Amino acid sequence: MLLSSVVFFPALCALLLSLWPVQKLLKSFALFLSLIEFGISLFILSQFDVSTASLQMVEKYPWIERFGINYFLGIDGLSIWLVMLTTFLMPIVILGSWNSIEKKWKGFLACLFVLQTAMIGTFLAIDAIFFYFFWELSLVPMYFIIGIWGGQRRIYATVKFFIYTMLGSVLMLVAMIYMMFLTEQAFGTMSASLLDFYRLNIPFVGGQFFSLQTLLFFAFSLAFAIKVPMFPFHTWLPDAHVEAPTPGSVILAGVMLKMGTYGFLRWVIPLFPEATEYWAWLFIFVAVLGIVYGALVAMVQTDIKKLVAYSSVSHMGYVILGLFSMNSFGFTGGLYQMLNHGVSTGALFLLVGMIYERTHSREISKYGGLANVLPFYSIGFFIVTLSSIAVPLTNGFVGEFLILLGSYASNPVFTYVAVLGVVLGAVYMLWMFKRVFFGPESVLIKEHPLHDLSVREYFVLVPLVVLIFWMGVFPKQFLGFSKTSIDHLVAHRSDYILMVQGQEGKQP
Amino acid sequence: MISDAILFWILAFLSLSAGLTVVMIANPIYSALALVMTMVSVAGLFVTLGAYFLAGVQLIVYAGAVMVLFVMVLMLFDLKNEVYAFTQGLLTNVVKLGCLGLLAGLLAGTLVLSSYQSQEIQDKVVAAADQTKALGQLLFTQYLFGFEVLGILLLIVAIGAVALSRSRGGTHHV
Amino acid sequence: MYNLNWFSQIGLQHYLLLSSALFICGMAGVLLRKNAIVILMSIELMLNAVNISFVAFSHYQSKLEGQIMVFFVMTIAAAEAAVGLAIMVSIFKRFREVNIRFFERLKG
Amino acid sequence: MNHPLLIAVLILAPLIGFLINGLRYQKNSANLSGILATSAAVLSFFVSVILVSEIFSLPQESRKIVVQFFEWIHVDSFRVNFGFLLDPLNSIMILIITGVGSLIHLFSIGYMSHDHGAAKYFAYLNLFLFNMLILVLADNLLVMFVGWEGVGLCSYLLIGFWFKDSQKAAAGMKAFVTNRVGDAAFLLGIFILFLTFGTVQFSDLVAMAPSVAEVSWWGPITLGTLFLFVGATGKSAQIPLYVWLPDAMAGPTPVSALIHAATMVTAGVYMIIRLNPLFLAAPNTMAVIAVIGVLTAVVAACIGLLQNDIKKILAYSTVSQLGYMFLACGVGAFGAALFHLMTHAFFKALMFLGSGSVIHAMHEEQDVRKMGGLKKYLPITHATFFIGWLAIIGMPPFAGFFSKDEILGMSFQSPYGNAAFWALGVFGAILTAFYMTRLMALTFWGKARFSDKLHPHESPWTMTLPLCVLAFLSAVGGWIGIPHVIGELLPGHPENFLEKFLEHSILPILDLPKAMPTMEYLLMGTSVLLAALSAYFAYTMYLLKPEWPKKLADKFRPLHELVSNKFYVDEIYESSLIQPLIQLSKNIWLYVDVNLIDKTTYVVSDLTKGCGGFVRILQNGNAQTYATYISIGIVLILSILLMR
Amino acid sequence: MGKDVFEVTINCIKLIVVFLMMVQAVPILVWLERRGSAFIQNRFGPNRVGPLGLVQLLADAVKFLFKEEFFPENGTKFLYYAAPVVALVPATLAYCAIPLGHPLQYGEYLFRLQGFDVNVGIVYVLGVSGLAAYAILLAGFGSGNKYSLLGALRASAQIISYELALGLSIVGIILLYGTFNLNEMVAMQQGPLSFSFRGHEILVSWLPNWGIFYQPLGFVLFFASIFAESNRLPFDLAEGEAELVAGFHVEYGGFKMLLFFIGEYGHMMVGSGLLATFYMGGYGIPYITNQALWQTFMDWTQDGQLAHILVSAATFAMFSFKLALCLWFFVQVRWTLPRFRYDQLMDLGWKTMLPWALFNVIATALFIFVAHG
Repeated sequence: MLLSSVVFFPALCALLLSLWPVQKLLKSFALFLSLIEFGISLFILSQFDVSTASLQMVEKYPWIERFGINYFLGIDGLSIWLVMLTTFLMPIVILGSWNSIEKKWKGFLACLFVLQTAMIGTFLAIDAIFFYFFWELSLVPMYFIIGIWGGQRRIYATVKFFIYTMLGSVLMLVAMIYMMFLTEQAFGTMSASLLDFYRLNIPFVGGQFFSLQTLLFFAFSLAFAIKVPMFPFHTWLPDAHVEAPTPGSVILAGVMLKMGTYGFLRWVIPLFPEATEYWAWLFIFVAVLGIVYGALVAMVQTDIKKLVAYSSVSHMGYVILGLFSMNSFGFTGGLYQMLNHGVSTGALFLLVGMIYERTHSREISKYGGLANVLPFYSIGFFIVTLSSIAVPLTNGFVGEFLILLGSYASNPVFTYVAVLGVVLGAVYMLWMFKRVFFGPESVLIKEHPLHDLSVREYFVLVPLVVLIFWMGVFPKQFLGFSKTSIDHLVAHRSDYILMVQGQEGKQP
Repeated sequence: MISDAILFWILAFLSLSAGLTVVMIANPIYSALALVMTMVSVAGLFVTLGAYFLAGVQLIVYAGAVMVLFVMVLMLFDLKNEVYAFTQGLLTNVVKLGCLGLLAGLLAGTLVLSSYQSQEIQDKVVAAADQTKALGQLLFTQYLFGFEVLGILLLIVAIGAVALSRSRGGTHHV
Repeated sequence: MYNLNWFSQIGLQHYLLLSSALFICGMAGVLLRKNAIVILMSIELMLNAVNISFVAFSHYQSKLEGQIMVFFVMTIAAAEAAVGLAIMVSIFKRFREVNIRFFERLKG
Repeated sequence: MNHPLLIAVLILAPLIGFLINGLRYQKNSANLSGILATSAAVLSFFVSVILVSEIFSLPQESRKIVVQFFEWIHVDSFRVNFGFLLDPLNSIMILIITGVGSLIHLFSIGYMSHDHGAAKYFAYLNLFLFNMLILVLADNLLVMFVGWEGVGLCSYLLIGFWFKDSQKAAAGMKAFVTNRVGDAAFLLGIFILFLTFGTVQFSDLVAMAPSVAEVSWWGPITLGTLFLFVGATGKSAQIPLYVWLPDAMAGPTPVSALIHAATMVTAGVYMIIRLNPLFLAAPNTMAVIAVIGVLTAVVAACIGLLQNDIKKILAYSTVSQLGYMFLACGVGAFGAALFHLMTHAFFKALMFLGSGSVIHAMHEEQDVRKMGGLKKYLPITHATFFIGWLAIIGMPPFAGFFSKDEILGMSFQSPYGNAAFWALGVFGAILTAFYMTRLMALTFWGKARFSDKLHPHESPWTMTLPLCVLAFLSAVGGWIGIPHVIGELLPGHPENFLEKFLEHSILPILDLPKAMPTMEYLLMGTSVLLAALSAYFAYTMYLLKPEWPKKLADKFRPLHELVSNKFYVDEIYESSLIQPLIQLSKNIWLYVDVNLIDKTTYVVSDLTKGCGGFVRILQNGNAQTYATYISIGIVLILSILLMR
Repeated sequence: MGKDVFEVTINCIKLIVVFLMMVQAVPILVWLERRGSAFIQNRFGPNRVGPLGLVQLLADAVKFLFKEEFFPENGTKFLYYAAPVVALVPATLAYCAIPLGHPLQYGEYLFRLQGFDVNVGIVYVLGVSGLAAYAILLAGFGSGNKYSLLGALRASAQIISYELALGLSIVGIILLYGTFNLNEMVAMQQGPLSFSFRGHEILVSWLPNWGIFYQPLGFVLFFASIFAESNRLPFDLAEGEAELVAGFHVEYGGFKMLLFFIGEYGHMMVGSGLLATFYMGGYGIPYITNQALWQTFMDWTQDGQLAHILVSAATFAMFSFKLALCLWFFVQVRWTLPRFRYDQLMDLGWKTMLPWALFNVIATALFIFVAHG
């Protein structure tokens, strides 16, 4: 029941909110609900058993029995923190969007909560079709969030976003259905359960693109790569981010991109071990390309949000690099970097949103000297910037360090290039920081009567800043939850299977 | 039996000629009236088939209500005799006619060549009154769902039709 | 093949042939007429044709389901006529014309 | 004593100072925040004194205090604790850091008294101390990296302290980014060492260092140490990454003294000394370090010759002196490097503070050409600066003499060194003597060249007291490392205290030839004599015959241009690296992102649209056409059914 | 074969007879109406031609026949001429289905006193009378006159609207008797009022077993509806002379006009006949069953055949009496009540009668459900 409640409570909230009769306490009520949701997830965290790599708190009910499709939720070390991240960001997002959304609040909050259901569902679904359901569901509210509450070119951005992600996921659906048939061949009964997928032995022929495992591998990978997004598929991201309202950007960068990397970790790597091994070079190459490319392009952006968006491309490149290093450093680092990126990029978007609320401009060249006018805002921004460029003792460092270490252990040559990202990251972030915050005060700043952070904004920022340092100084507390799962994945990568807690002994 | 046959041929002739008139005649009002004729003869055909209740319903619903609506609307529009009754476009018309011809041929061929040649007229035709009762029973037990759905459909249609054709201002205010 | 008996002995086949003929008539109206109201009427004609075959089957197979179907078809036909005519009226109000070509445009 | 507590206090005192001052961010009371920060630094200093005395009290073989606080990262075999290690090597460092740091804090109270952001300034300064202490106390590479980046961060903040001036903000960014390049290499070094040895613990690394030197250029140790050295060049401003340091003078002068002269920039040297067995196992790296070191020493000194900004001159001097330290490391004389590090910390901090005092007195004027004759206005400053000057040009018995001559001597004697290193080293010393004398001459001596409205006055005691203390240290600091040859001459035969102290921390150079006293005398004498001559020449040139510089400049116009423009290094970097990079970025954004990828997708979408447009002909909105399709469909289906 | 031909012949003759009966009733009705109105308005009415002015009708007929043939310029000829004929058809067809008397048993033949016996009588009657709207529409459109078109639209809309209430009020009767057949309905209304309620037989011997006592509400609704159906006052909006100068038949004159009159009176007769059949025991004589009546006559004449004939004659007379009563009521109402306004008419139909009719259906169904336990 716990997992179901954490997945579907937000949907219930969406319903409640859309039926909420008055406009008055709407936001507060939504905030309250999101805090309840966070509480539920905290309770899950407290119930989580770190000693096992098996799936926990499993809920499995038949859904479409003819095809072996189940309502199947389970949590393990790979997904727990992503769920926590989602529930943690939601109250912050609601608080952060307090003033930035101007119309149709009810619809907006409902969209946000439905999105939360979809995201958590994606992280917790263990059944292929169930997973796919949530995966696609997540597109819809985001589509509306960008399309209704977005900026000038929002329609262009939404359509681009929607079609890009849709394109990949359709291939994934085909692959899933094919794998369901494979289970029928292998075990006699059709099953869409991921656990059964894991037990499949899919034939692999190295060097041939049109061999079964390779094709399935690429079908899945494309879907996830577009979502991440990896290098050549990334162009939807800047547009979507620029046009999205602040909360949309935060959720998009903070959680939705992780759905792609989580997909790699949960699906691609354990399901297709040989193909992953064989094609890892390609993904690492693209990831490294993405790191450098994203950083270079971010450097010359003139729009703060676009800059942050491209930095996302770069950062997500690190995650992919880590995952495809395929050692425990890489996996751990990748997983950690997902959380880091969620926190720090989310915070960056929130900060950009705050200043946008004040001046209604995101043009870097129009800014200057903000540090003098808004000292506390600048401190917040600076700390988040540090996290983003991975300064030690902030969260970013732990992830980036582990990723690069893992990557060096498996692919030294690519790592030499990837390390450039460390430098370039500092370049584009600090350059932006310099242009926006330092120097003489610009005309724009002088024209607008600016006030420093309000109490509400402190409530938005302080948890994030605390988390940035907490995750940087005590990463062990976070990684401890995922350690067993990752060790299991590393140790049994070629014959990965996952059990349900309490049923380890039984043969399925 | 021969009277049945005569009745059938008369009704068939009536309905077919009226049906052709519906399609061929340029003035839509005559079309509508011809259609009424068809309806009535179809009701007659129902009678020859022993479906008395349906024949009555056919009269009430089609002839009495639907066609009256048509005629009323046509009269309201007061369309003058149209010069071209049929759509323009030689190619498309040829295609359409070809389709029709093929379909007619196929249907006729199927029917004529089908295995219904040995016609066994079944004598177990239920008495008309009982038939109506049985119809009612069937409708309100086995097909109740369909019936209810139709009810809802009619409600929706009523609302929809009103919404579609309402004019600003209205005729009166209460 | 067919003798006089065919004319005096009325069976299912006759009704079905009549029904097909009426159906083709109605279809010709739908495909070829220009006036949208006549097209609607042709549709009614087609439905009637189908009704004939339903009732005929019901009669010759002693099953009442056919009549139930007719009942449903009639209801739907009435509904369709109501909505169709309502649309006609609003289209006519705008264009003063009921040519089927005016129904191509989704926005007035 | 409770070592964990002491070390915690040592490290955390500045952090607490930072937090307190940071939270009273907007309060303008410079004095209060200054006193707070200074007392935090002083507290650290006292604790470090206690700790060092603890170290002394231990037997020589086990002079080591290890404290593990908590496990930081533990993934698979990679296990890093927040652990700290105190041994003779870094006990000198912490003394320098906290000691000199305290003095500079004290100096800053006076220096920053008129600044609105004093609280912020002191907060940063304390944060720097905190990070620097982490750096030197770390017992593994990763914790060291924490400090390593941390000091870079503080340096960035302090250089850009007056961020309203875009130039200064840019300088901060330049420093950070340049450091970042080094840091990236440092990270790679960590990876290589970890993957080679399976640990990043200093003690384990040192213990596991092979006794047989690695000959190959591509061996893991060579590669790892090379990357670490690249990291060091970034932090310690060596060729090719030295460019940030002169620009870093944009920050407040005490910052330059503390960070960019005494402590942070020496982190690279400290790191190499810390890992000396590893470096010794990689002779190729050693060679590279020595070459880079000596080249930096000479090149920076050359540039220093013609600079006009008082702080820039000192900055290039710092770069040059750091080059000497690297030279020492490169030839295996790690002890000498540490020794020079220490003495340099004293005299360079002194000179920077002195220059700060001068600038303070001249109302933010930094151009030496507009000074002159300050001797009578600033007597204490002049006196202390004079001692610093003697120390840096290596006049016995001042601190610089001992450390520099040890380096020069070792570069000649050591099996890693050779005569060329020595010769270049001496050349560097000559240049140093020249430009430092020039600095003295233009600033303090001769006629006043500033306007009459300016009335320079001596600084308050908070500023002069540190100067005096540092002057004293610059004078006598060298005496802890008196070479044997001189020690034997002196009464009581003082030992080389430093060498003995570091005995167990630093590997001795193998097959070091026995020092010949005559040889040493000869080398010492040569360098001192040449430096003195050079100083006299400079004195003559800038004080007695002021027309000479111009003549010389005219005579060697191209050379003069080249040197006074710092060999165009910044320009070359700008035009060959930065601009191309920005252009490249703009182009790839424009051509790859906007044009290639998006256009490709547009082409795809246009194709789709085209197909749609084609099919749209069928979907023309005419209901009759649709009906025709339906009937065609019916006909087809019927015929298929019938044909079957 | 012979039997077939005989039956067809008899049926044709019956149709003609019934039609003629209906047509012949019209002059009498017109006279009744005119005299009645005069009586109500305290004047004489037609009293010059023949006794009590009874021959006045003949004179009128002659006048109608010799009137000038007239065709409006804008009219549609075919529709204009077809309309009066069409007007006659539904009324006649409907009237044919109403049983006029007790069936006459003559030898082996059962000779029904009605046009033809339809076993779904009510549905048939409703269906056929629904066609009445066409005549009005054709007339209205065929005349090519604005007023006549408006009148026609009004009239047909009115007819369609009230057909709903009409149909629904009949549903109560259908539920009550469980049959569509009019003959069976009449048969069930014989004798005194008696019904069973949850197993208890309830007998009210001083009341006839008529539908009106079971369906008072249905009766009222039906009664009102047939007024509307036949476009009589107070529902004669279609010909409101003040606004429409005469409605759909403004362009008609002479014999064509007469045909319309016949149609209208035919409708009245159909309505009255149905009213009598549904609610007033049809051709049944109150307080005595047909069987008992036959027995009485049998006792009296001692001839079974003659008794049958007498029973039929008596019941026919009874039916005619009831019909006349109803028709008189039509006349009475016409000259008593004022005309509705058009929107009031529609409101009454849709907002008052329809809900009440629905209520009636539900109440009846519930009652029957309860009564049958």
